[in-house]
Amino acid sequence: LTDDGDGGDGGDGNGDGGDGTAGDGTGTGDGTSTGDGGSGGTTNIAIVSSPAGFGDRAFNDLALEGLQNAAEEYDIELQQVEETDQSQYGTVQSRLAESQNPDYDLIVLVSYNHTQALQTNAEEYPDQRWMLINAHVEQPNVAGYTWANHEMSFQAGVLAGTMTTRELSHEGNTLNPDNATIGFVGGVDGALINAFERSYVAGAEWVNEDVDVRVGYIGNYTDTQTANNIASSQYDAGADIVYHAAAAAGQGVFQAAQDAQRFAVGVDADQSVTLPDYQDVIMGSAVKYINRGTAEVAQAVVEDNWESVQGPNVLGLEEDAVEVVLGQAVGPKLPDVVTQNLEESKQAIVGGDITVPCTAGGCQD
Amino acid sequence: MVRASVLERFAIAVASTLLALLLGAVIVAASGYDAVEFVTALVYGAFGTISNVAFTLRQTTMLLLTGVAVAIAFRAGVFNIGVQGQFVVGGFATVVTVLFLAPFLPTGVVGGVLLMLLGTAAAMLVGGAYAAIPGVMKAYADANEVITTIMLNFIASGVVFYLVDSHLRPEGASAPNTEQLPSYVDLPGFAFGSSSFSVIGLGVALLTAVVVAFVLGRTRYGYDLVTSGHQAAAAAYAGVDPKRTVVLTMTFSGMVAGLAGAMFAIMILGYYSDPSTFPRFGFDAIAVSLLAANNPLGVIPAALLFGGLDAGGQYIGFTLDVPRQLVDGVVGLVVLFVATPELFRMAGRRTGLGGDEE
Amino acid sequence: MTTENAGQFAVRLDGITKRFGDVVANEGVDLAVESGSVHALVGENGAGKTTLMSVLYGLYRPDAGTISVHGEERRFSSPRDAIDAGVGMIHQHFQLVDTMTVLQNIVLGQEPTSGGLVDQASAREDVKAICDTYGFDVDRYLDTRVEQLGVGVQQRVEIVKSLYRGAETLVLDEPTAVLTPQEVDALFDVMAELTDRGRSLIFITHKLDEAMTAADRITVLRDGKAVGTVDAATTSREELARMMVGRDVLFEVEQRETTPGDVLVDVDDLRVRDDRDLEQVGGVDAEIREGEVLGIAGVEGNGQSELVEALVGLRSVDGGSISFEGTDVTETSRRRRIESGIAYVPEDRQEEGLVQDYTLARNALLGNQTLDPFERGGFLDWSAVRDHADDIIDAYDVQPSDREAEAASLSGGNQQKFIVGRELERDPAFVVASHPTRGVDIGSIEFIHDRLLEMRDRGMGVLLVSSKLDEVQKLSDRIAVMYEGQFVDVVDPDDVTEHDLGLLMTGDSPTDDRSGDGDREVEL
Amino acid sequence: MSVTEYANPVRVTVGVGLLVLFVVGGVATLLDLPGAELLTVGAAQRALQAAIPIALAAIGGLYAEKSGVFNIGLEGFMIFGALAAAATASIASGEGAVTQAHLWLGILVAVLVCALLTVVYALLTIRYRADQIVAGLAVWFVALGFGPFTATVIWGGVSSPSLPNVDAITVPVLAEIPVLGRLVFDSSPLLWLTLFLTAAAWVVLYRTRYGYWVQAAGENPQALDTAGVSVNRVRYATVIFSGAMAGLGGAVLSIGIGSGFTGTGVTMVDGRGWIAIVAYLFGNYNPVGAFGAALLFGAMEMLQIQLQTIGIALPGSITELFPYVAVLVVLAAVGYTRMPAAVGEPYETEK
Ligand SMILES: Nc1ncnc2c1ncn2[C@@H]1O[C@H](COP(=O)(O)OP(=O)(O)OP(=O)(O)O)[C@@H](O)[C@H]1O
Ligand SMILES: Nc1ncnc2c1ncn2[C@@H]1O[C@H](COP(=O)(O)OP(=O)(O)OP(=O)(O)O)[C@@H](O)[C@H]1O
Ligand SMILES: [Mg+2]
Ligand SMILES: [Mg+2]
Repeated sequence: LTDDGDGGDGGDGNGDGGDGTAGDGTGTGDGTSTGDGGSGGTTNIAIVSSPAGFGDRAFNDLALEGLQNAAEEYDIELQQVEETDQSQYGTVQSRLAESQNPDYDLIVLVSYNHTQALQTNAEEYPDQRWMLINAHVEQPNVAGYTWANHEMSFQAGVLAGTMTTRELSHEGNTLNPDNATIGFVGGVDGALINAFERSYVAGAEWVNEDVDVRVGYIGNYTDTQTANNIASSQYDAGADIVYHAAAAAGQGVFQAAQDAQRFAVGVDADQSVTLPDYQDVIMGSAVKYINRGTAEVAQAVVEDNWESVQGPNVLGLEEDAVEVVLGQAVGPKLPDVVTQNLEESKQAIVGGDITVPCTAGGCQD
Repeated sequence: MVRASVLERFAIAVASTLLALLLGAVIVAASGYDAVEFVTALVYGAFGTISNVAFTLRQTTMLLLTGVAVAIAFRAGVFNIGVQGQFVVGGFATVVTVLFLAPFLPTGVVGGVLLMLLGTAAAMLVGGAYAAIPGVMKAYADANEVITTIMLNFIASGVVFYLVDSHLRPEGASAPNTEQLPSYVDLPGFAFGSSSFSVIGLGVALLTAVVVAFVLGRTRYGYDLVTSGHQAAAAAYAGVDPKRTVVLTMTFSGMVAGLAGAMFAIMILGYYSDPSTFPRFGFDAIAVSLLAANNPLGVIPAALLFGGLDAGGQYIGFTLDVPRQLVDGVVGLVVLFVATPELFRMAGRRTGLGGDEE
Repeated sequence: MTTENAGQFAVRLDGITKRFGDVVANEGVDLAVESGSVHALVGENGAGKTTLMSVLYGLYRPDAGTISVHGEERRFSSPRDAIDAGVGMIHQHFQLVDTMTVLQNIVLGQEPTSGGLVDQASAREDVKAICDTYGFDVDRYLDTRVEQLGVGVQQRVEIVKSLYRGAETLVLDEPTAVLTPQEVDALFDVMAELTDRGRSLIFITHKLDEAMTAADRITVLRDGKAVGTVDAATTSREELARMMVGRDVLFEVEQRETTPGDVLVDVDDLRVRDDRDLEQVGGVDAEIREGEVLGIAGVEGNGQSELVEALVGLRSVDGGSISFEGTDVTETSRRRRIESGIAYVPEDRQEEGLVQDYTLARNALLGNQTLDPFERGGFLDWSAVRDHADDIIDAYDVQPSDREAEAASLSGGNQQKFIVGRELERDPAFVVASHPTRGVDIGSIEFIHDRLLEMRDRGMGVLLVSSKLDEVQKLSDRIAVMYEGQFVDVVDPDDVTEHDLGLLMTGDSPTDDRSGDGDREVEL
Repeated sequence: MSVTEYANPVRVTVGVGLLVLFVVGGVATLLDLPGAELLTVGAAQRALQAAIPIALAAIGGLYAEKSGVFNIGLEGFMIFGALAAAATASIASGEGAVTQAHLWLGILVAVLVCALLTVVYALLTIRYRADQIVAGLAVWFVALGFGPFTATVIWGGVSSPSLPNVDAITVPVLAEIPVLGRLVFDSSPLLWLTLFLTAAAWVVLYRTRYGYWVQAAGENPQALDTAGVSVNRVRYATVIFSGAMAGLGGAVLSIGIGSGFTGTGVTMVDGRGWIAIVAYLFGNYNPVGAFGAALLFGAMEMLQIQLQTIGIALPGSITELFPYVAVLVVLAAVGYTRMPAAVGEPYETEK
């Protein structure tokens, strides 16, 4: 306890000077802030977006959704901060941490882009609690949450690898059983998405060693048109299933699937639900429950149970935090072998019999 | 005459900002938000607290440097739309230099200062060289610099991202970020407790503006450059080699843009990352420079104005639930009105509030 | 005027006043142009001629006064109104779109159309008909882009353009400034043809001889006021000049005999290309000695500009060499050439000689920015520059509204005097003067001529390029005639007539032997 | 300035065509690629499709610049167009499904909205003599802000829900023609519209009086003025046209061939407005040339995608730069495009 107090004072020394002059009786608030949640008052949570911004139909929206769900259950006041400029993260973080009106009980930072800035700020503001999505900073006041993108992508590969040599027909969309060609469309060609790609390839190869995977990157997460073009090119080249890891731009892939009358695999959320217009081509989605993660941390703060979430949390197949779900419309038509393969590979991964390439954070080379 | 026009520019800047804010407030109100709160938050966010001021000044520093870079080129009649790209490669050069040389130099203040100087020099070198490309292309291949510099912006961003992500990303990290610069490679905050603003940075920017103003006004090189911008044929008549001047101008402009990159890397970011997530200083700088009539000293107040808008805009983003894009739009309006001094001159004349008869 | 004979005037201006801010460009000007006549308008630079005609053409609205056409009062709010009333104008600077063809230019604004498209065939027919009627050769160039034509043709295009628009009254603003004597004669024929067919002309000129030759009546403007109208047949040069300037003017320049010294500039087989990469100077040899003026006569566009630019270092050469004071300077930069004593009074004072929105002081530095005492170690000494500007203003009788005035606010003559002053004050060894008095009024012409001769007498070499043959003849010690990029002849100014020069300039040899003396060698 | 100043449109187009062939051929040979896999009919079709929005905006932009106003705000107007089209289609359909009629209505409204917005821009640049470069950049900033903002007001997020796009039209017999059939006769009507507009723009510019006036307004406004045609009226018309065309390009992007409006980051327009400017400069202000240049970009983009699909070992972040590098290479090689002499200069008759 003494330890904690010292750290707090030291850290607050600079910040408090300013706060004191700003006034409005924050003296008491400061002292009790960390215990606020427990004492039954309103819990204030801020969420800062990744450079993709909210509305990405991917992890920004999912993370937000989790907090909104929590807010329905608990007395939570939510502040949404959209910041698409990475160089501002340091400032945004410290401005939020210093804020007294309201005094935030938790600041959720979406995506690894916040990591570097948080390394400084977690130390600078030891009384502030942080949740970092997709990375971690080793500090007592940080909860790092990473989802096993590689594991779910492996499963997506299993799905595609299983189906590419099988027959399927749904509302005029078909598969070509004569070749084993599938596709992958990524957002930015970097470590993070490379993990999706390689695990997907590994998953498909686990089913069928001869599978041919066509790969393309858009260069960003917004250009649906390019996503469409890449996917179309892959369908042209014989791919009959394309998996995307391109956030909002991924829609273009589904559109291309409809034009080519082939199939696609969605990402992050069950996209056959979130994008019902494309139900007819979405064979399945690699889903990660970011919303559950943010809700869990929000709950822990409300219930003053920080220890349960503090530290690095890698959530994978084992924790049922990621999985492949089959499409609403197409799923029922898939043969049982799909579910069998998915289950078998899941057990093998959890049991350590399969080593999925890369890590939750990305590929390290 | 000169004083009148300085006053006039100032009045126009104020008027266009006010008009844009007014329009913005109307849009805010029309979209069902509280307009008064919006404006109050904007001002408070810019100047309300010490740390808000620090943030304003930090943005000012960057806009001042990039604005001066733009001003140099525009004064010579060269449209350097590529300050953003030059700034990006400049900052990259700083980080690479510092990371590469740090193991060979002492740690602590001495090493820090040395590394910062070397890193800054590298930034200016690389920024200048990168800007020289469109300069050479304009001079020797008649390639329109507006196009080439825009293309080079895209290319700078793509290549730097590639290099950072595939060659400079530390073991075990997944973010496309380089390693953090050593902690002693940083500018001290002094009066401002901010970790990303330093009075020294602002000082460097101010000094740059003064030096550039001096070069343009008091040296032969500046006379040649400005004359080229006013009237290319007359400059050639006076013995100015137009091709060399284009290349030199772009290089000079790019060096200042590179310096901005160095400040960004050292003072603000402390590492390097995907440039597409960086602020658009290089574009905002065009408006800043224009507002200042491309006068390096005029860039100082212009940068302060835009710095304040930036800081206020960010503050609004996390205090009100007004979408952040609205603030960006309002800043765009300021730029639009700044580009249109004639609107205010006419209004001034009509209302009898002055404005010269031309 | 009674209403009965009002119709005899094609155009009448009554009490026209036009102000630009504080400047009164026209003040109560009356002008009556009889139908079927040529009416000349003369006056010094800035007298208000162009402004008056712009009012007539609907470009400017007068602050006071009325315009009537064939006795009917008209109000023009745009050139369109003037065109509709049958008034056409050919500007000092041609109003042609360089990148469009001659035909497109002629019909611009009044294109015949069929089915929404421009009816090229009928346009062509109409234009051909006009050319046939007046004997123009313009129809040969209908599909040529204007930028590829010489000034003479461009001018005829302008005239055809006006006629195409049904101009009854045609204003010609200084049409002869850029023409050869032959072209001038041709223009006068055209003008006569036009008046014979009932058109009326207003003809602006600085050249009194031309006014007396071509016009029926002459109106003189001074300081924006009409000082009088005289009959061309009964007036004299002296009378006109006095009306224009308000004092007596000397027409003769004293030509002192001088003995040229050593060779100063030696040009050997020089070849130069223009911006379009066409060879404009095709092997020129020349020598210019100290204390000598070499005049170059020629129709514009025969390579004079390129030759001059190559000499002063503004254009790289394609072959041959230039040496100055015994040193090869072919590859030397413009700046080095300035420093080594080559001065240049450029053809285009607006674009090259002055930075229009710089003050005179800043303009005084133009070309001097590497010279002591204005520059030391890269730094400029503005007080030295300002002093220098003051010296030029005083010594060369430049009359700016104030010393901080921008160059653009000076009249053409004053701009020219400032440039001449700046170039000569550098005390060069060699001066290249290109059309040094173009568009300059008589008073200033005298002054500039005197300065150039004074310099020659002090041992400087001068290369003079001018489209005014009288000027070339008066100032030169020798005249080289340039045609299609070469010196076709070098003649003695005292032994040659304007007529013969004109023939040489168009590539013909004078048939009679008055050009004499077997002075035929092209080598200098 | 050199001989290249006179490089005519034909030369530029031929040069560009040769360059594309050269690059494609070169890359294919170097990497020993099967040409058949690289150059598929599908890729050609997509290249054509990718060219549509760029070509539309480019044709508008070139009219404005031909008449003397550099509309550097094309990118911004495209964003507004993309948004307006998606918003109209989605609002018009109410709760029900978005039909083809809604889409066409959306496209029409986008054109009108952008034309209206450009009226303001034209007033500022022509009447109030705003600096054209800065005003154009400002339009971009404003669009980047208010575009996604309006989306938030309408849909509660910066992007629209997914929307259908305009159906392709198959011409019965002609569509059977081997390659051409699939490229042209089994394609989006928007491609035909673009081809038609390209041809029409060419005819108007070079064969009608309005075209002459546009050229004169940019080259020698005074000549036009003294010919009795109002320079500024011509310029208002072309600038408003450029906004309308950029709006059309944006609309095509969002609901013509795309799947709704995406407002994250630099939005779905993603630099195409800038490329449009480059395209018409490449095309030397000739509408047909501009279309050709737009096609070049489409082709370069498809080329890099095809290379990825075939699996050549270049990082995606580098191959994506192909179109930009191509611009630089072609500019350096073919070089000069001659700007109309009076671009950027406001014109006034009488003070
Ligand atoms: N657009 C203008 N704005 C302001 N003042 C002008 C303008 N045009 C002409 N002036 C003024 O009006 C006076 C008359 O000019 P104008 O052009 O009519 O002279 P000019 O007789 O045609 O001279 P020149 O022989 O040099 O062509 C000038 O002295 C000038 O000061
Ligand atoms: N906008 C202007 N403001 C002030 N004075 C002007 C303006 N435009 C022209 N003038 C003045 O009008 C006068 C005539 O100008 P103009 O361009 O017709 O002829 P110039 O320069 O005297 O001779 P030339 O055209 O024959 O070379 C000059 O004194 C010029 O400075
Ligand atoms: Mg298959
Ligand atoms: Mg005149």
